[in-house]
Amino acid sequence: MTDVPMFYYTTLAALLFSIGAVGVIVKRNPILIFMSIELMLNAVNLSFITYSRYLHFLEGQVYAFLLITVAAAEVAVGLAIIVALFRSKREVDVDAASLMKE
Amino acid sequence: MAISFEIVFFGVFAGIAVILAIMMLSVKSPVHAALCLVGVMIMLAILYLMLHAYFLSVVQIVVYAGAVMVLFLFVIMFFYSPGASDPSRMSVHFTHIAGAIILAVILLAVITGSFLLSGNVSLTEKPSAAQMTDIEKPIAETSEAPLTEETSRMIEKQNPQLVGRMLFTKYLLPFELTSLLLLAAMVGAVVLARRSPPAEAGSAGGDGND
Amino acid sequence: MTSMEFSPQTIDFTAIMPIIIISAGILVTLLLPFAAKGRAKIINPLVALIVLLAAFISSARIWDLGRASFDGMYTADNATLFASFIFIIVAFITVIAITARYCPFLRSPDGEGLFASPEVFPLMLTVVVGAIVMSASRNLILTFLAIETLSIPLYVLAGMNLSSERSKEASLKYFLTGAFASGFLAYGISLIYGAVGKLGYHAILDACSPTAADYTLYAGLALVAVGFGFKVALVPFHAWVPDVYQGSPALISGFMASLVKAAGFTAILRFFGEGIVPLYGIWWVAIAIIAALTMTVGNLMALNQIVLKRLLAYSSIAHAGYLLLAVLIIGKEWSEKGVTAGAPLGDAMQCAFFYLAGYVFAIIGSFAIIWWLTPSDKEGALLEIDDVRGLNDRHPLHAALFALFLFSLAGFPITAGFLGKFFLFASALSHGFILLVVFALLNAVLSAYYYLKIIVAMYMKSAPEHASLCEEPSPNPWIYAVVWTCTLATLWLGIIPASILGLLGSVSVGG
Amino acid sequence: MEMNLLDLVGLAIAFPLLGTLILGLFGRFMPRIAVSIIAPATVGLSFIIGLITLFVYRTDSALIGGQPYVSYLFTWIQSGDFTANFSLLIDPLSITMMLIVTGVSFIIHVYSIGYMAHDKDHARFFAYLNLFVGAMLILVLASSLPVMFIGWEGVGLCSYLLIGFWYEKASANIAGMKAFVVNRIGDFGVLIAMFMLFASENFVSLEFLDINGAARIFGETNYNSPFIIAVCLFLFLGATGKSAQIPLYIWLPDAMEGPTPVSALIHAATMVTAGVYMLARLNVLFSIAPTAMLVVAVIGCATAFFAATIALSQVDIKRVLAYSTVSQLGYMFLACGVGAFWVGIFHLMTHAFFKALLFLGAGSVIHGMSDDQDIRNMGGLAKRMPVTYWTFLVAALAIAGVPFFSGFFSKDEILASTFWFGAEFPSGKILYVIALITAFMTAFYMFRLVIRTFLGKPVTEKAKKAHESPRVMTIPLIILAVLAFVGGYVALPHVISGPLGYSNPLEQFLKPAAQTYQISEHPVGEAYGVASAEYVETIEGVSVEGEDVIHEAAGHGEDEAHHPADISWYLILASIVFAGLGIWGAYLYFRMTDWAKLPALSRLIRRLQIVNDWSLKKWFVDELYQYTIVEPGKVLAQISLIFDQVVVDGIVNGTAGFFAFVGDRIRRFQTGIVREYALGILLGAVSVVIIVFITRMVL
Repeated sequence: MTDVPMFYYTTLAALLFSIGAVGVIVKRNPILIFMSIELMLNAVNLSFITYSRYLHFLEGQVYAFLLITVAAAEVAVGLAIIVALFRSKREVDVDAASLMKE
Repeated sequence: MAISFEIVFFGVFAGIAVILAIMMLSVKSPVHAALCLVGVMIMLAILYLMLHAYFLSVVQIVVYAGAVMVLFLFVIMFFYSPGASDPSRMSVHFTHIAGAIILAVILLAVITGSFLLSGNVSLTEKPSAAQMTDIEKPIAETSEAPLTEETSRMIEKQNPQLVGRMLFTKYLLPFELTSLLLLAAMVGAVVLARRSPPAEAGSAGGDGND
Repeated sequence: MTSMEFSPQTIDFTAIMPIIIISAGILVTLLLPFAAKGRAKIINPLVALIVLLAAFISSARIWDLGRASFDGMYTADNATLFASFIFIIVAFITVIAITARYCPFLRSPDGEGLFASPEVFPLMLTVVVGAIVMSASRNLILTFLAIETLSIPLYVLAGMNLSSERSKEASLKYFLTGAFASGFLAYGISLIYGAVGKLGYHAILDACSPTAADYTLYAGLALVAVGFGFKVALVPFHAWVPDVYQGSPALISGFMASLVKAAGFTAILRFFGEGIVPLYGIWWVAIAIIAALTMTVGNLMALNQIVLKRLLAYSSIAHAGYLLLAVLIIGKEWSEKGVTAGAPLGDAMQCAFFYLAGYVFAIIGSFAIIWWLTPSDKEGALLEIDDVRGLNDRHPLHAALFALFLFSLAGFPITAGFLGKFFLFASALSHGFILLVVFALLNAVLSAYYYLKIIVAMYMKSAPEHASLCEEPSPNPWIYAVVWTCTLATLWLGIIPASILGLLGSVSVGG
Repeated sequence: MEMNLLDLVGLAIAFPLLGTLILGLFGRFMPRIAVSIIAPATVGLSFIIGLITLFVYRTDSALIGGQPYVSYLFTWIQSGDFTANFSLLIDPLSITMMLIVTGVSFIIHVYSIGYMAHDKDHARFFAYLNLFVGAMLILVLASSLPVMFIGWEGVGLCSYLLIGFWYEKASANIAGMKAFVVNRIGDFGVLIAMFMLFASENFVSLEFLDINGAARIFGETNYNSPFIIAVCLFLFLGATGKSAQIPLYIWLPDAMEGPTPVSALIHAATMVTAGVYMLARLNVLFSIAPTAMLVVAVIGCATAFFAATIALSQVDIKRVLAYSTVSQLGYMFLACGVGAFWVGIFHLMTHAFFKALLFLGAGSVIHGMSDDQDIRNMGGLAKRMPVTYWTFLVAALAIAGVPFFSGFFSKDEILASTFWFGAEFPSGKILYVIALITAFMTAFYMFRLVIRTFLGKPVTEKAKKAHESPRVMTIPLIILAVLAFVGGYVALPHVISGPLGYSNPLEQFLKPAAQTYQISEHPVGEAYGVASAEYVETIEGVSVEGEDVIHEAAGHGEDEAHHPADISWYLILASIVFAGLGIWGAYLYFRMTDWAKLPALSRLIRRLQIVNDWSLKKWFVDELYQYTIVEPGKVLAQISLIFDQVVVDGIVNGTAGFFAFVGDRIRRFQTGIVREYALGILLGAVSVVIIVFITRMVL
C-alpha cells in the first residue's frame, strides 16, 4: 500500500482550498472567481477521497461523487447568472455590480 | 523513511497542481487561467488514482475537466468578442490582495495545525487493531468494512461497482436529491439565459414566454 | 442498522411522502405549460397549491409517529414536521401572492416586471423540498445536498426579474457568496468526515468527546458553522443579505427571509443539538460571540436605513442573532442532560420554533405589503420610508397591517413577536446566559427605533406631493387572503399561543 | 367557577377598545356628533362598571376583608410549568386606580369634544384616546406582570401616537420619538426584572399575588439580598421611564406638543402614574429590599426638587405644568420610597384631579388665547374667563397645599411619612427638608403662573380678546374643581380624624393592598393575600378568614396613628407655612399694581403685604428677597436648566447620535462589492476556527 502519509494529501487539499479562497477575493472577473470556487470544491473532493482511502471507508468517494454533481449544478446556474448579468455590458467586472450598497 | 516512488510521484503531481493553481490566479488571460484549472484537475485525477479512487478519477476527467471546464471556456469565449475590453487588466486593490493572502495563510496554518494536533499525521497504513476503536466498530459490521488485504484488492478491482452500489442503496436519498438539484439547475439556467424582456413592454414579453 | 443489504423495506415511504409529492409537483408544474399553453397561467399555480396542500396533509398524517427512513438518515419527527408546516405555509402564501400578479386577469400594474415565466413554481417547490430535507436530515452530506437544493433555485429566483439590473445583481451576489460559503461548508464536512469517519449525526455524537484533542473535528465544525451561518445570515457572513433582499422581487425576499431562515435554523438546531452537542464547551464561545455581533450589527445597520427592503433585511439579520440564543440553550441543556431519542424537545427548541413561527409571518407579511405597494413606475428595490409617508391617510388598512407586522418584529405585546422574545429570553436567562440576554434586550430596545420610524412615517406624516406608491393597490382578494393570513397568525400566536405551544409541547426528538 | 358580578370588570376594558375599533374603522364616515357620543360613552360605561365593582366588592360577603378577587378571562401563555393567565385582579388598589382612570378619562373625553371641535381628524383622535383608556385599564387591572406589560406598552404607544397627533408640527414628531425611546429604556428595565423573576426559582409565577406572596417567604431568608435589590431597581428603572423621573424625565416636558386634553389625561393624570402604581402593586417585593426603597425615595425627592426649580422659570404655560407634574410624581415616589405606598396612591389620586384640572384650564386658556401658550403674553384673563380662572385657582390652591384643599391632605401625608421615615433613619431628615423646600417652590411657581396668566392687565391684544370656552369645556372644569377640593377628605390625617372618631376610609381601603411589609416584625403569611395558596380559594369564591387579615393590616396602620399628636400638628403647620410662604413669595415677586380690580385672592395677598409693609420697609424686603431668594432661585433654576438641557438631554441625544454614528460607520463595510463580502466570510471563517481552538485550549 501507499507510504505517502495522509498528512501530505490533506495539507495539499488545505493549500489548494486556500489558494481558491484567495482567488475569490482578488479576482474581478466573475468567471475567474467562479473558477476559484471550483478549485476550492476540488480541494474538498481531494480531502474526502484521502480520508476515504486512509480511513478505509468507501463513503468518502460517494460524498466526493455527490459533491461533483453539486458543483456541476452550480456551474450551470452560475454561468447562466454571469451571462445574464454581463450580456449587455462591455466589461466583465464583478465590482461594477454594485448598484446596491450600504 | 526511505523515499519511495509514491512519494516522488505525489511530490511531482502535487507540486504541479499547486503551481498551476497559483498560475491560475496570476495569468492574464482567462483562457489561460481556465487551462491552468484543467491542469489542476488532471493532476488531481492522477492523485485520485494513487488513492485508489478509480471511478472518481474518471469522473474527474470526464465531468470536471471535460464538461465543466468546456462550459467555462464557452462562456469566456462568449465575452471575448472583439471589442470587449480585457477583464484581466482590471486592477485589484492592494489591501484586498494582502488581506486575502494573509487570511488564507492563517486558514492554511490553522487547518494544517489541526492535522498536526490531532495526531494522525503519520498515518500511512490502515489503522492497526488498536487504532480501530470507537470509530471503526459500528462500521465494521457494515458492508464497507475496513479492508483486509483481500477485500482491498477486491475493492481496487470493483471500485465503480462498490461506489455505485452504495449510491443506490444507503445513499439513495442524497442521490435522488441531486437529480432534483440538477433539474432545478437546468430549469434555472434556461430561465436566466432567456433574453430579458424589453423594459417598456414587460408584461407583453412575459406573455410570449409560455 | 445491522444489515446494510438494500431492500425496499428499509425505505419508509410514509416518512418521505411529502417530498415525493412535492417532487411530483415539480415535474407537473414544469411540464404543464407545454401542454396547457396559455391556461398554464392559472393551472400552474393551482397545481402548486394542490401539491402543497397534499404535502401538508401527508405531513400531518405522520404527526407523532416519529417515522425515520433510510437508516435514520431522514427523520420525520415532530420537529421536522412542525418545520415542514412552516415551510409549506410560507410557500403557500407566496404562491398565492405571486399568482395574484401572475394571472392575466388578476394582474395589476406590475413594477417588478414580475414572474413572467411559469418556471417560478417548480423552482419554489424545489426550495421547499430542500428545506424539508434540511430539517429532516441527520446526516451531514444529506444536509449539504439539501442546502444546495434549497439554494440553487433561490439564486435563480433572486434574479427572476430579468428586466431589473438590481435583480440580476442580487442573483450574482447571492450566487458567488453562496457558492463560496458552500465551499467552506463542504470542506468542514470533509474535515469532520476525516475525524469521525462517518457523517451521520449519531455517529458524530458518539465519536466526539470534549476531552480528546481532535482538532480536525473542531476545525470541521467551525467551518460547518460558517456554512450554516451564511444561510441564516449571521455576522460576519451576512453581507449578502441586504443587497440580495433589496434586489430580489419583494416576495422572493420575503420567501428567503422566512423560509430559508427557518430551514437554516432547524438544520442548525439539529446539527448542534443532535450532532456535536458533547462539544458544547468548545463551540459555545464562538456562537455566543456571533450571536452578540449579529444582533448588534443588524440593528445598528438598520438604524439609519431608509430603503424599506434593506431595512427589513438588516432586521432579519438581527433576528437571526436572537435566534442563535436557542442554539446555545439547546447546547447547554442537552450537553448536561444528554440527548435521548423520544425525549420532549425542551424549552429551547419550543422557544426557537415559536419564535420562528412568529417571525416568519411578520416578515413575509411585511414584504408582501411592500410588494403590494410597489408602484408601477418604480422598482420595489428603491421604495423608501418617505414613500410610505401618510400611508394611513390613503390606505388605512395597509398601514394598520404593516404596523402590526412591524410591532411583531419589534416585539410588542399581543403580537407573536413579543411572546417569541419573551420565551426565548426567559429560557436563555434561566439557563444562565445573563449577559447575552441583557445584550439582546438592549438590542430589542434599540431596534424599536427603526421599526417606529416606518410607523411614524405612515401615521404621522403627510403624503408626499406626488404619490410614489402604487396608487390603487390591487384590490384583489388573493392578496387580502395573504396579508390577512399573516395578520391572523401574528395575532393568534400573540394572544392565544397556548394552541401552538401545546402542539410544540408534544414535539420530541425523533427516535 | 362561579360567576361573579366582579367578572364584569372585563367589560370595562372591552368598551373603550370597542370604541377604538368602531372609531378607527368607521369614524371617518360617521357624523361628528356620533363620534362625540360614542367616545365618551364607552369610557362612561367603564366608569359605571368601576362603580359597580366597588359596590360589589364592598358588599360581597365572600370578599369582606379586602381579599383580592381574580377574574379569569383566558389562558394566555402556557409553557411547561409556567402559566400566565389573562386575568384581572380586583382589589382596593386596582379599584381605586380604575375609578381614577375612567373617571378622569370620562371628564376629559367630554372636554375634548369641545376642544377638538374644529379638528378634522377628531375621529382618529378619539380612537387613540379610547385605545389609551383600554390599555391603561389593562395596566391597572392586570393580575400578572406580563399582562400588565401589555398595558404598559400599550399606553406608551398611545402616548406616542397622541403626542405626534398634530403631525404637521415637526417638533411633535421629535417629541413623540423621544418619548418613545425613553419609554423603551424603561421597558427594558421592566423586562429585565420580569425575566429575573421568571428565571428565579423562588418565584413560581408572575402573578402579582404570587410575587408578593413569594417575596414574603423569600424575604425571610434573603432580606435585602442583591438579587431582590437588582429586581426592584430594574422595575424602578421602568417606573422612572414611564413616570418621568430622573434620569428619564426628559420626554415629559417635550410631550406637551400634543393636544392639551392628551397632556391632561396621559401626561398628568393617568399614564405617568403607572410607575407609582407598579411600585404599590409590588409593595412586598419592594419592602424586602430597603436599599432599593431608599434609592426610590432619594430619586423621587431629587426629582421633585429638581423639576420644581425648573418650573420656576418656564414661560410656556404647559411646560410649567409639565415640570410640575414631574415634581409631583417625585413626591409620589418619595412616598413609596419611605414605605407609605398608600400615601403615594392617595397623592396620585388628588394629583389626578387637580393636575387634570390645571391642564384642562390651561387648555381653555390656550383656546381662549388662540393657541398662544406664552404666559408673558397673557394677564388679566380672570375677568374674561371667570370659570376657567376660578377652577384653575382651586387647582392651584390644591397643588400648593393650602389647607382644606385635596392636595394639602395628600402632600401633608407624604411630608409626614417622610418625617417619620427620617425619625427612624436619621439621614432621611434631609429628604424631609428638601421635600418641604419643594413644597414652597411648588406654591411659588403655581402662583406665579396664576398671577401672570389671570391677574393684572392684559399684556397683548390676544389677551384682551380672550373669551371663555364653551360649556362642554367648562362643565368638566367645574366637576374637576369640585373633586380637586373634596378629593382629600377621603383620607384625613389621623390627628384630625382620630379625635373626630372618624377613621380614614381610603387608608382602611388601600392599606391591605398597599402597605409596607415589615419582615422583621411580622410573621410570614399575614396580611394581604395571606399566601398564594389561599388565593386559589379566593378564585373559587370561598371566603377565607378575612377578618384576621384586615385586623392585622389595620394593626400595622396603627403605627402612624400612634405618632405623637403634637408633632403631627407641627408637621401640618410646617407644610402650611411653607405653602403660604410660597404663595406670598410669588405675590411679592409678581405683585400687581392694579389692585382695585383684583379678585378676592389678590386682595387677601394684598392684606398680607400690608402686614409686611408695616413691619419692614418695602425696599428692604425687596432687597432681601432679591438676594436671598430670587437670585439664588434664578441661579438654581439656571443650573437645573443647564443640567436638563446639556447633561440629560445631551446624554440621551448623545447616545442616540452615538448609535447612529456607529451604525453609519458599520454600514460602510457594506460596500456593494461582492469580493469584499467574500473577504468578510473568509475573515469570519478564520476567526471562528481560531476562537474554537482557543476555547478548546483554554478548556
